Amino acid sequence: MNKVLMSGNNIIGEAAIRAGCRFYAGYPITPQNELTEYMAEHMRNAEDGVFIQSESEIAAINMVAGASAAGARVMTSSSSPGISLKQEGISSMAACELPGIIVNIMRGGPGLGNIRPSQGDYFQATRGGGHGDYRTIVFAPATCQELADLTMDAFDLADKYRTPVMILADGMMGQMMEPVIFKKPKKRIYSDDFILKGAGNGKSKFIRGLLLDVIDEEEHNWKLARKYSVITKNEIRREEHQIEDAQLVIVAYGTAARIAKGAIKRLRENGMKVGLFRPITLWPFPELQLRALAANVKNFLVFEMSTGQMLDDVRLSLQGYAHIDFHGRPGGAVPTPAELANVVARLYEKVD
Amino acid sequence: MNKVLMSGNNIIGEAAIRAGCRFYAGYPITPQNELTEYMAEHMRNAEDGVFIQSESEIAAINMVAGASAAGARVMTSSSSPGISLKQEGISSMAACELPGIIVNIMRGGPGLGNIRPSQGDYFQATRGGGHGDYRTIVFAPATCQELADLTMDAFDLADKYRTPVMILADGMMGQMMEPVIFKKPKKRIYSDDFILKGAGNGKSKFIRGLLLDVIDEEEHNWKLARKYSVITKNEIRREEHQIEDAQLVIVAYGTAARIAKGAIKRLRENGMKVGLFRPITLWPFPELQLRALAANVKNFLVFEMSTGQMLDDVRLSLQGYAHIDFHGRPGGAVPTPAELANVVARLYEKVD
Amino acid sequence: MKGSIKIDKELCKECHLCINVCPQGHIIPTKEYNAQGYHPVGTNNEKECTGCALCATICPDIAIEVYRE
Amino acid sequence: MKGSIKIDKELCKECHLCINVCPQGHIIPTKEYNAQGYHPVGTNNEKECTGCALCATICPDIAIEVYRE
Amino acid sequence: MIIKTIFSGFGGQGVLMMGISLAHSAMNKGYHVTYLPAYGAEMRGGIANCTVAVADEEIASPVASEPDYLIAMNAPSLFTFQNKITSGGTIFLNSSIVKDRPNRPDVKVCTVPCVDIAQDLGNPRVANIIMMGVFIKKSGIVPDDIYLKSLETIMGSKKKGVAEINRKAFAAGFDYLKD
Amino acid sequence: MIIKTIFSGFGGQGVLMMGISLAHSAMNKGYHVTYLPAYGAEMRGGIANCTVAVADEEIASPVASEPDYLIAMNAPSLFTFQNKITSGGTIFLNSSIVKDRPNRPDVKVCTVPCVDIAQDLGNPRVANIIMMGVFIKKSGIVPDDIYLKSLETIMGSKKKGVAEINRKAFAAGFDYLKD
Amino acid sequence: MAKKVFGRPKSLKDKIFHYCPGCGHSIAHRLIAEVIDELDIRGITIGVPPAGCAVLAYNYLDVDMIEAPHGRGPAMASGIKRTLPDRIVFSYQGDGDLAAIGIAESFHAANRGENISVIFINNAVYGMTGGQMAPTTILNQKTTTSPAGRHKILDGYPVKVSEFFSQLEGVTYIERCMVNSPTNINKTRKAIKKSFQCQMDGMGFSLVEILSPCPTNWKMNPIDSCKWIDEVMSKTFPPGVFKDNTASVKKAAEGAS
Amino acid sequence: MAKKVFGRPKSLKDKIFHYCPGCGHSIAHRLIAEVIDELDIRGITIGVPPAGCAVLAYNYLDVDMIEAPHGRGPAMASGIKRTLPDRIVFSYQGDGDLAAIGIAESFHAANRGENISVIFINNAVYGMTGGQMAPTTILNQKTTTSPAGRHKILDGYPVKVSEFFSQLEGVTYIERCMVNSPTNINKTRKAIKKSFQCQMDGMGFSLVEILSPCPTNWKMNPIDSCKWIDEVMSKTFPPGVFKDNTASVKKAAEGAS
Ligand SMILES: Cc1ncc(C[n+]2csc(CCOP(=O)(O)OP(=O)(O)O)c2C)c(N)n1
Ligand SMILES: Cc1ncc(C[n+]2csc(CCOP(=O)(O)OP(=O)(O)O)c2C)c(N)n1
Ligand code: SF4
Ligand code: SF4
Ligand code: SF4
Ligand code: SF4
Ligand code: SF4
Ligand code: SF4
Ligand SMILES: [Mg+2]
Ligand SMILES: [Mg+2]
Repeated sequence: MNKVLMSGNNIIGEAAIRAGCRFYAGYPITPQNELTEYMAEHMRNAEDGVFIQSESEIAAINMVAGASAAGARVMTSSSSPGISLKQEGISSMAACELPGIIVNIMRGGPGLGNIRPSQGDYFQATRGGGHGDYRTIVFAPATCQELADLTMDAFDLADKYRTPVMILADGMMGQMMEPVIFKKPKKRIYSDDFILKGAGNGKSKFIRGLLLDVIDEEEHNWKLARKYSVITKNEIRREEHQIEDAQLVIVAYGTAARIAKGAIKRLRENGMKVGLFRPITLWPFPELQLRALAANVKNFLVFEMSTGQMLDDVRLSLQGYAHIDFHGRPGGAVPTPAELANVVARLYEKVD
Repeated sequence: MNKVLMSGNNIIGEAAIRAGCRFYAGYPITPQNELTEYMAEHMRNAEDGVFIQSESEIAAINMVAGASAAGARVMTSSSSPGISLKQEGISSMAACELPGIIVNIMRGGPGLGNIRPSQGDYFQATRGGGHGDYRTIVFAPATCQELADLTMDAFDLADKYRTPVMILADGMMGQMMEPVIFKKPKKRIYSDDFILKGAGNGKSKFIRGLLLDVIDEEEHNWKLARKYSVITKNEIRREEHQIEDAQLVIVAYGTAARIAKGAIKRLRENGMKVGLFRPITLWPFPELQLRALAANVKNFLVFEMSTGQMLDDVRLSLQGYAHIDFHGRPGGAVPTPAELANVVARLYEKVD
Repeated sequence: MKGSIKIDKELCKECHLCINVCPQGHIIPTKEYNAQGYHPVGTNNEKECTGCALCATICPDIAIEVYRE
Repeated sequence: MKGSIKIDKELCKECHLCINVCPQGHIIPTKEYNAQGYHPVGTNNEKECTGCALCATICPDIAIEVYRE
Repeated sequence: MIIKTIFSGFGGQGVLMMGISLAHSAMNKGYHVTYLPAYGAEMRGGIANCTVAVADEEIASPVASEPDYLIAMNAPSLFTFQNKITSGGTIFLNSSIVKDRPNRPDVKVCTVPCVDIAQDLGNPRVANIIMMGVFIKKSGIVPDDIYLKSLETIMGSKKKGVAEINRKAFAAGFDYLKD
Repeated sequence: MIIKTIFSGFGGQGVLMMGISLAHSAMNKGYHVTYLPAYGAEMRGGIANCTVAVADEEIASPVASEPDYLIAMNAPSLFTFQNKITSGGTIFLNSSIVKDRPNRPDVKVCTVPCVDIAQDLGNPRVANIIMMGVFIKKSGIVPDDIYLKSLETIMGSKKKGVAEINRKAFAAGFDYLKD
Repeated sequence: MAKKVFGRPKSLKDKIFHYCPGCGHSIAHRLIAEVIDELDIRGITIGVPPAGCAVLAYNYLDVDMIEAPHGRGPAMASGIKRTLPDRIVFSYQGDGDLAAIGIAESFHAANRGENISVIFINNAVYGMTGGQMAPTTILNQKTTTSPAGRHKILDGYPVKVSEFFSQLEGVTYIERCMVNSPTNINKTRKAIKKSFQCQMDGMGFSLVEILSPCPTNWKMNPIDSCKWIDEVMSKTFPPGVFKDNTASVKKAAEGAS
Repeated sequence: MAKKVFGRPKSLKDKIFHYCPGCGHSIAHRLIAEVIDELDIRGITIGVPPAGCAVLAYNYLDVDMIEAPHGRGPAMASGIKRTLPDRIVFSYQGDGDLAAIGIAESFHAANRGENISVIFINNAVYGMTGGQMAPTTILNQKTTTSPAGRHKILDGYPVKVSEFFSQLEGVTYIERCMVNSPTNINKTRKAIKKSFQCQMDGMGFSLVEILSPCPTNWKMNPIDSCKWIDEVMSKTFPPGVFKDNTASVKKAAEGAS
């Protein structure tokens, strides 16, 4: 297949369509508009493809839930404030066990904030910003190629576990262009018992999140919890980069991880043994994998484009076994590799 | 002042009005309807009191934001799904530094769930279910008296720090009646520089969360972060109950903490030295206070009416210094003290 | 026309809408309880049923079946 | 009526709406740049301004002040 | 001392009001109290119930692991709660409606045909107050005068005359048990 | 080898397209590339810019700490970015518009009156392509034929004739520097 | 032998309704089931019940159903219908659901002319949550959140959904009916049938508004509730056909691709 | 000496608009400032700008302002106005803001008859986010999300806010104007003034819809944009007064408490 130069937003759209996504509903918001626009142009050309520019983010998530229940592969996308509005809907999809992809191309926040790349929605994405005990799988791609690959994988996992899956990236990932090769999508595998297509001559079915009986609702909660354990066991992904001899490991995801790679290059050129641990699934978080590193590495630096959110997960993972520093650049600030290298170099001196 | 027997929902309403709340907007949802209804009846009787039954939870939070900007003490209330819908608005109020009280009388979730008492919204409340780096102070009362007291305090803190404050309780707290004495509210102290009343002959002002300039937005994020540090330093509240000689400490908040107290009574009657650590502010979480306990106590049981959310904060606090068990009853199940006592007794045996 | 009705007493919720619409006065209250805790309605055999089905049409709980000869 | 206009070249965004509405043809394009990167409009002193203020009324950027004698 | 009581019945039988009136009078007697309704407003039908705890010290939990008393105003209430009652506890049964009897030998049963008594009084709606008369006497948690005052306070905003009817109903219950 | 270039100018000057065309041609030459626009769509006005990285190995970060080249199509771009350029780097200046010159002695400057050249060609809109001609020649990142092919691919969907004009503009730029 | 002339429709499950005595939801459910039977579309129908007293509609209607978050039924129904254009999709909604929290979704589904049916139960209160003021609460009506009666200045006016939505170009058919008497109930059945038929013919968005008694929250007995609809409620919400483009849309549809 | 007959209104700050050349927002801002000057209400006015190209309106209008989340201006304005009933409160909104994401808040603020003014900029696209289809995009109009033109079946119909909102009882005054010529601009100024005056007189909700050029996203030059409003856009959205109850409401208000 050919290498093409595309922006992150367009790549998500193209990968989704190739993966068999046939229903997209969304509402414009910067910096993810190109994705909505890509779908507007290409979805209606795809066989049976449906594109709806919904009246709001809330309508979008519920349209997508409906289409998912009717058996389509579905996606919606937005950016931070719009994702906040989808929280009830995401919670509801999780409760009803409806597969679907939610893309969050994060911008600076809170509130209207700005439209620069940011990572301030980590908590919302990984803890379930909606109400109740649920989780969504969260992918955090760091390159355009990964954006393409993970988008396709997201559909497979959503079907496999009947759960909403979030792709969490930021304005930089959305806008940036890189060459990309679209892999061949897997055949869709899913059990369609839950799908509503009309009862035909058979028994009618229903899908619901309301379980007025406490025993039912509690059991449903535990059922979801068991599912989340299985996901945690099977689906963790992470990248380890130059950690073999590392004295200090940077923990970063997405755009921040790229900047970190740039910084590491500089640092290594100056003889500093620095590595990178990059969670690719933010939930489930690669907790054990990170803790394993602490056997050899005693110093970690969490670098986030926020005031510190993944930091909690790193602290939970390391459980006091290693020293953790934090460097944050919230509000849309994207530091250069050089800047980060300076920060790390200062810490590295203390390490030695 | 007289002792009166009132339900939790009504107590919040009465305490708010006494504390000078003059603007309430809300949308019905069980199990907090009595609060909305109390406000409908009593707010319009209060001088200058405004009650609006808004068209939705989203409208409510934004009405409240507007009234807050105009200088009123404001409150809105809802339950889990409705609180999810308010997330964009809460994030926006935090960004604009607008004081205001948000009451969440939690029910079973995710999705429509049921209307039983539950504690599944801990993450949403404490991590900011909305987008971006912000926090809200979160009070978790466990008795009706505390509901009255904390509601009044919530208004004071909201003004003091110009921040939304959440009162997080559950259907049981909302429905339950206990005798209560309303304390005398403090005089409202706040700087009104930010309040919009029309510019008069002076300079016009504006309130906004949009800071297109990255440097401004980043600085705004750090400014908020500094404010949150100050709150963390000054405003942590917790109760320690029979921990002096405790071999095992239950960590629980709100309704769960009450059940825990009942269990502890039974356990102590059987000679088991069990205590309770009850966070009253869930954010800021009494991290250091809890860690301090680990000097003497090596076994903790986190008990939540969820599949385990505060558990993260307890793990973050204890940092591996003590063993942590978890007992959860999600989905609206409210265990009896006896049941919990059994669970604890089994663990206690292992402790010895 | 001659008709008859069959009341499912377990379904009835004592709303009395049927009594109100029956032109014949064929339906009457009773003092029994059903499992739901309601007093289901019964028939008054002194008044004849025409099978007009007005009662069944308005019965919210589909407690009435109507037969015609 | 005799009038005159004062164009604030730094405010002008080269939309040419003023040119379009001026009944006198008093306003014309220029080749200069302003700090915003636009070519602000100028006046053509061969055509007389009546001070009708149509240009100022439509100017989105309030770049025109109008004077009358 | 801590006493926990569950009141349970159909939606329209006024069981929540029974619980509130007990809680209120116990408060006025100076006790610590909690009143906890089981809540079903988003669900039509079904049974209503509430738990009242009365104690001379702070009440840890408003939830009753093993209530001392059960007032069962209908059959489903009996089935639902009879196994929760503490050994040696008492079940008050609305015997006008409930034909079944508890299957536990270790609890006392007090049957009160309160609907019939109410009908005799000409007001079937006060069956619950009659039951309260029996309960207040038998349980001895609060004196009858304090209870009646609370009842009046609670019903206060409603029409006059009602107080009189309630007093009579209460008395009928209070006097029902001669022992 | 890794080369980072910033293209910057007013919204309408086509600077993003300059970056994309470089990235595309470098990709076709077999390099690793990233193209990163600075984004301002929710904000009218202001300057547009983008960063292109070209390397013969995986590119860690698409953000340029110290770019090797700056193409400044207007004055604000020069002011904003001149201090970021790596020592020994080159600034390409649209000297038709920008009268100022960089205040750093350690960077090379290449002034190109690309708007004037474009006007001479009868098409002021191709100033950016002319500048690319100069840049491609001077930087040597990709051969001119590969670049021109990419340019055609990118402009592909647009009207015919445009290709011809672009080729001419590119040639004019490519030939502008005789050295 | 006696012939059964009235019985339980096939498309209703054999369950006791959880609704209060005299509740209009029960009647509306039965009518929908009857229409589904008549049109023989049980096997291809997908329903979307709301948050509201009818949240458990899937316990009764024997067709595929998916519960929507409060107010979002029309969005969900749009998603389903676009995915399965040959299924019959309806959204069932209360007045709070449709006209308060969900007004955006209903408005825009109607405006898009989604080929779905909306069954709209107007009972002038929020039934499920205990009788609060609804957008359709009439002026001066007392509810738990308008204890002194709905005040036009403070609380605004009753929202006339049928009148209002008829203005939208995307809408094909709208009728307001009542379920307070056998005659009106039969009219309502016809309207529901027409709405489903409209959809089956690909003619676009239709809505049937049903004035429906809520004796519990109106604090009236069921018989008085039926009277109140006649004597009071229907003065604010007059029954009738507010829009019927089925004839002209059919033509247009035949012309289009 | 020459007398200045046209200059910058006092209630505008001395800042360069960030709007594109020929953008109607700039004109609308100036008109609001002129009206505020004329009515001498700068000191008691509070404005609520939207998410949209006008998000930075507080940089220009020299009155107290608070930014609303996208679409929620009328809710926020309601909160402000109820708290400070003697201030003049207006919400400024684009078509996406008012009629898409914010339709519920606008609808219900109007229905409640909130005593506020809504200035509604209809430019038939989402300007700020780069020209996507808006609720008011006209049929067959090409936008970035309707690349083949708005399709009535797939995308629904242009929403006629003025026509529609006029149906609401809570609404006192609605007019649709245009800012594409000096004459129309002067009419628009009058309408805005009337709306503010309506509020000052306590007469309730009013809305001024302004057809406003967005040359950037229409991909036309400013002059053609003005023409397009005349020749195309105003055919779907005819200007005019859609409701004017100021006379009768005044009377009623005098009668009420
Ligand atoms: C987001 C959200 N807000 C509020 C509720 C609570 N709620 C459930 S149904 C309902 C309104 C019911 O009224 P209506 O739609 O008129 O239906 P009815 O019960 O009267 O048939 C409300 C407010 C909810 N479930 N979800
Ligand atoms: C919750 C949310 N969703 C989406 C956006 C992105 N957004 C900002 S303005 C806007 C629409 C702008 O269109 P319009 O309201 O017509 O205003 P215009 O720019 O055309 O004046 C959108 C979708 C946002 N800021 N917040
Ligand atoms: S109408 Fe039906 S439910 Fe009502 S009383 Fe008659 S049989 Fe019973
Ligand atoms: S069928 Fe007609 S006559 Fe017979 S009981 Fe029913 S209403 Fe009366
Ligand atoms: S004032 Fe009138 S005549 Fe003078 S320049 Fe302006 S439009 Fe032309
Ligand atoms: S109308 Fe104003 S901005 Fe436009 S060209 Fe004329 S002076 Fe310049
Ligand atoms: S509350 Fe009203 S709408 Fe709900 S079931 Fe009862 S009568 Fe019906
Ligand atoms: S995009 Fe359109 S609406 Fe926005 S500033 Fe530019 S011309 Fe005005
Ligand atoms: Mg209703
Ligand atoms: Mg617009």
